Amino acid sequence: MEDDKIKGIIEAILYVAGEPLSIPRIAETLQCPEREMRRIVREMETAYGSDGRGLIITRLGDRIQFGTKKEYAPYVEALLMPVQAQTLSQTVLETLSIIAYSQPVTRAEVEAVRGVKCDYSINILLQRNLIREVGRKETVGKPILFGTTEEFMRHFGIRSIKELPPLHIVGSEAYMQDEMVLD
Amino acid sequence: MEDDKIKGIIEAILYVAGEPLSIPRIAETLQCPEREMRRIVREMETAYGSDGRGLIITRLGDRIQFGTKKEYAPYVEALLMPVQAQTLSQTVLETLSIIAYSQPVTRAEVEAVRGVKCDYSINILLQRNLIREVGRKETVGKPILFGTTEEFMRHFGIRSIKELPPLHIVGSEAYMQDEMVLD
Amino acid sequence: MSYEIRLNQFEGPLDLLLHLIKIAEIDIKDIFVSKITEQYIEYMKQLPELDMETASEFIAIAATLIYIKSRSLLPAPPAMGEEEDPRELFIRQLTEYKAYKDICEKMKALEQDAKGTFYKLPEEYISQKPPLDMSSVSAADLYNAMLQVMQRVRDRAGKPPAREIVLQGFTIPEKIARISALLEERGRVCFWGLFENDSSTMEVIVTFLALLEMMHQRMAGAVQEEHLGDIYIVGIKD
Repeated sequence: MEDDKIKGIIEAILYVAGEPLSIPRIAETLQCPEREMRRIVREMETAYGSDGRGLIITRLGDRIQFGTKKEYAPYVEALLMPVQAQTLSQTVLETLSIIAYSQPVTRAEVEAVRGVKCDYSINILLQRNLIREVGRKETVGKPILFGTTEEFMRHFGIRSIKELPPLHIVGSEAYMQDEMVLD
Repeated sequence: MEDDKIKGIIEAILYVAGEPLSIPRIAETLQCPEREMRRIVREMETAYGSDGRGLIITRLGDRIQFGTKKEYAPYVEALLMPVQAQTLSQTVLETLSIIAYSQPVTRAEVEAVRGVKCDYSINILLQRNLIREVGRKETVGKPILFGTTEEFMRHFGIRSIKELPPLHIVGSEAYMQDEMVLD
Repeated sequence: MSYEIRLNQFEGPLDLLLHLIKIAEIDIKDIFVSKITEQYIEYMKQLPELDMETASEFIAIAATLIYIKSRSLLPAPPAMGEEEDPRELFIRQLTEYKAYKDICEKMKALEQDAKGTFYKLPEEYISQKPPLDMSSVSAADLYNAMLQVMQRVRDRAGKPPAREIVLQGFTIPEKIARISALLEERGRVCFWGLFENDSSTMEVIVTFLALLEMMHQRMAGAVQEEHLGDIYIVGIKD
C-alpha cells in the first residue's frame, strides 16, 4: 500500500474511533510492518503541525489520537461550548504528583510523604481515571499499588511519564532515580 | 485572519463537533464575511478530496460536516470491529433504551452513557416517531430534551413508562437506579 | 504572633511547617535550631476548629517535633547501630514533601496548557445497514439493551473514558455554584429540595457529588434536627 493511502486510512480511523488507537494494531490491520507504520505516523505528526491544520496527533505511549490545536481553543469554546476537563485542586494534585513520580506506590506511602490521610484525593483520582490499581504489594495486608493512566498523560499533555518535569529532592539521592519511574 | 488559520480552526471545530455546523454561524464566530467563508470551505473541500486524506467535507445545504472516504470503510470497520461497529438495530435499540429509562434526557447525556455519538440513531428514532422532543433543558445552550412517544408505548405494548421492566443495579454504579429514573 | 493564618488553609502539618520555614527565611535543615517548633505549637491553639482526623494529623507532627527537640536536650544516647537519627529522618521527609509541592506548580502549568486540546466522542459506526425492523422488538429486548449499555459503562470504568466533551451538560462546579446561591439566599435548604429541578438521573448524581464536595470543602454542612427527620443543608461561612 502506498504511504498516501495509509495516511488517508489512519486519518479516517482516528476520526471515527475518537479514542486512542495502538500503532501496532493499526499496522497489523493494514498489514504494514510496524517500523514503517511508525515512520508514517511521525510524518503525519509533522504534517498536522503545519499551518492550515487544526488537528494534532496526540501520542499517549504507543497509542495515537486526534486532538485540536491549543491555539484554536478559544474558537472551539466559542462555537461549541464544550465542558472542559476540570483542573485539579491542590490537595488532589499533591497526591497525584507523589503517585506519578513514585509509582507503583501504596496509599500508606503517599500518606507518609504528605503527612495527611489521602483517601479523599485517591478516590477522586480513581473516579477521574487519572490513576488505577496496578497490583498488590507483597507485604503485610497486600496493600493496593497505584499507578497513573493514559488519561493522566492526556490530562497533562505528555506522551510518556518520562516527559514529566524532573523531580529534585536535595539530600536524598536514593529517591526517584529515573529508572524507578515506570513508562 | 489569514486563510490558513481559518482553515485550521474549521478543521478543529468540525472534528470536535462531529455533527453538521452552519457556514453562516462559523463565519459569524470567526468574524469573517460569509462570502469569504464559502470560498474557504470550497477550497477545503477540494483539499480534503486529495490523496493522503481520509476525511471529506460533506455538505448538507448550508451546513458542513466531516465524513470518512467511502473507499476506506473496510479498513475502518476492520479496526473498529467489534468494539464500535454494531448493527443498526442494536445501535438504535441501545439509544432507545437509554432514552426510555432516563427520560427526559438530552443527546449529550445519551452519548455520555453510550460513549459514542448518537446523532444517527436519534434521527432514526425521531423519524419512526418512537421518541420526540419534550422540551429544552435549562442549561448552557438549552439543549433539546427527548422522551418516548405514545407510539413507543403502543409498540412495546405498555400503557405507561412505569410498566417497563425495572432495572436492578447491583453494586455501586451510580447510573440509573430504578427509583431515581422515573418519577 | 498573629493568627491571621488559619490551620485549615494548609494541606496539612507539613505544609504549615514549610510555610513557617519560608517566612522565617531559614533552611529546612535548620528547623530544629530555630523557633519553628514553638511557632508550630502556638498554632495548635486553633485545633478545636478542625475535625478530629485533621487535628490528629497536626498533633502527630507536634509530638514528633517535641520528641526530637527534647532528645536534643538530653545527653547524646549511645549509638543505636543502624537506626537513623529521627531528626535527619524528619528533615528528609520535609524536604521530600517540599520537592513534591514544587513539582505541583510545574504540573499545574502542564495541566493548564493541555486544557486547550479538545477531543471528541467516537462516531456511531454502523457496519451493515439492513432496513431497520423494530416489529419484533419487545419491552424485554429494550430492557436487555439497557443492561448491555450498563455493562459497557462498567467495563469502561478503568479504561480511558471515551467521553471528553459534553457539548451541553452540567458539571460539579456549576452545581456547587447553584447550591451556594440557594444557601446564600435561604440560609438552609431541605436536602430533597436540592434535587427538585434535576431532570435526569445523571443530573441528580452530579448534584449529589457537588453536595459531597461542598461538605468536604466545608462550604456546607448537614443537620438533622430529629431522628428520621428531614435533613437540612446549611451554608458554612468562613
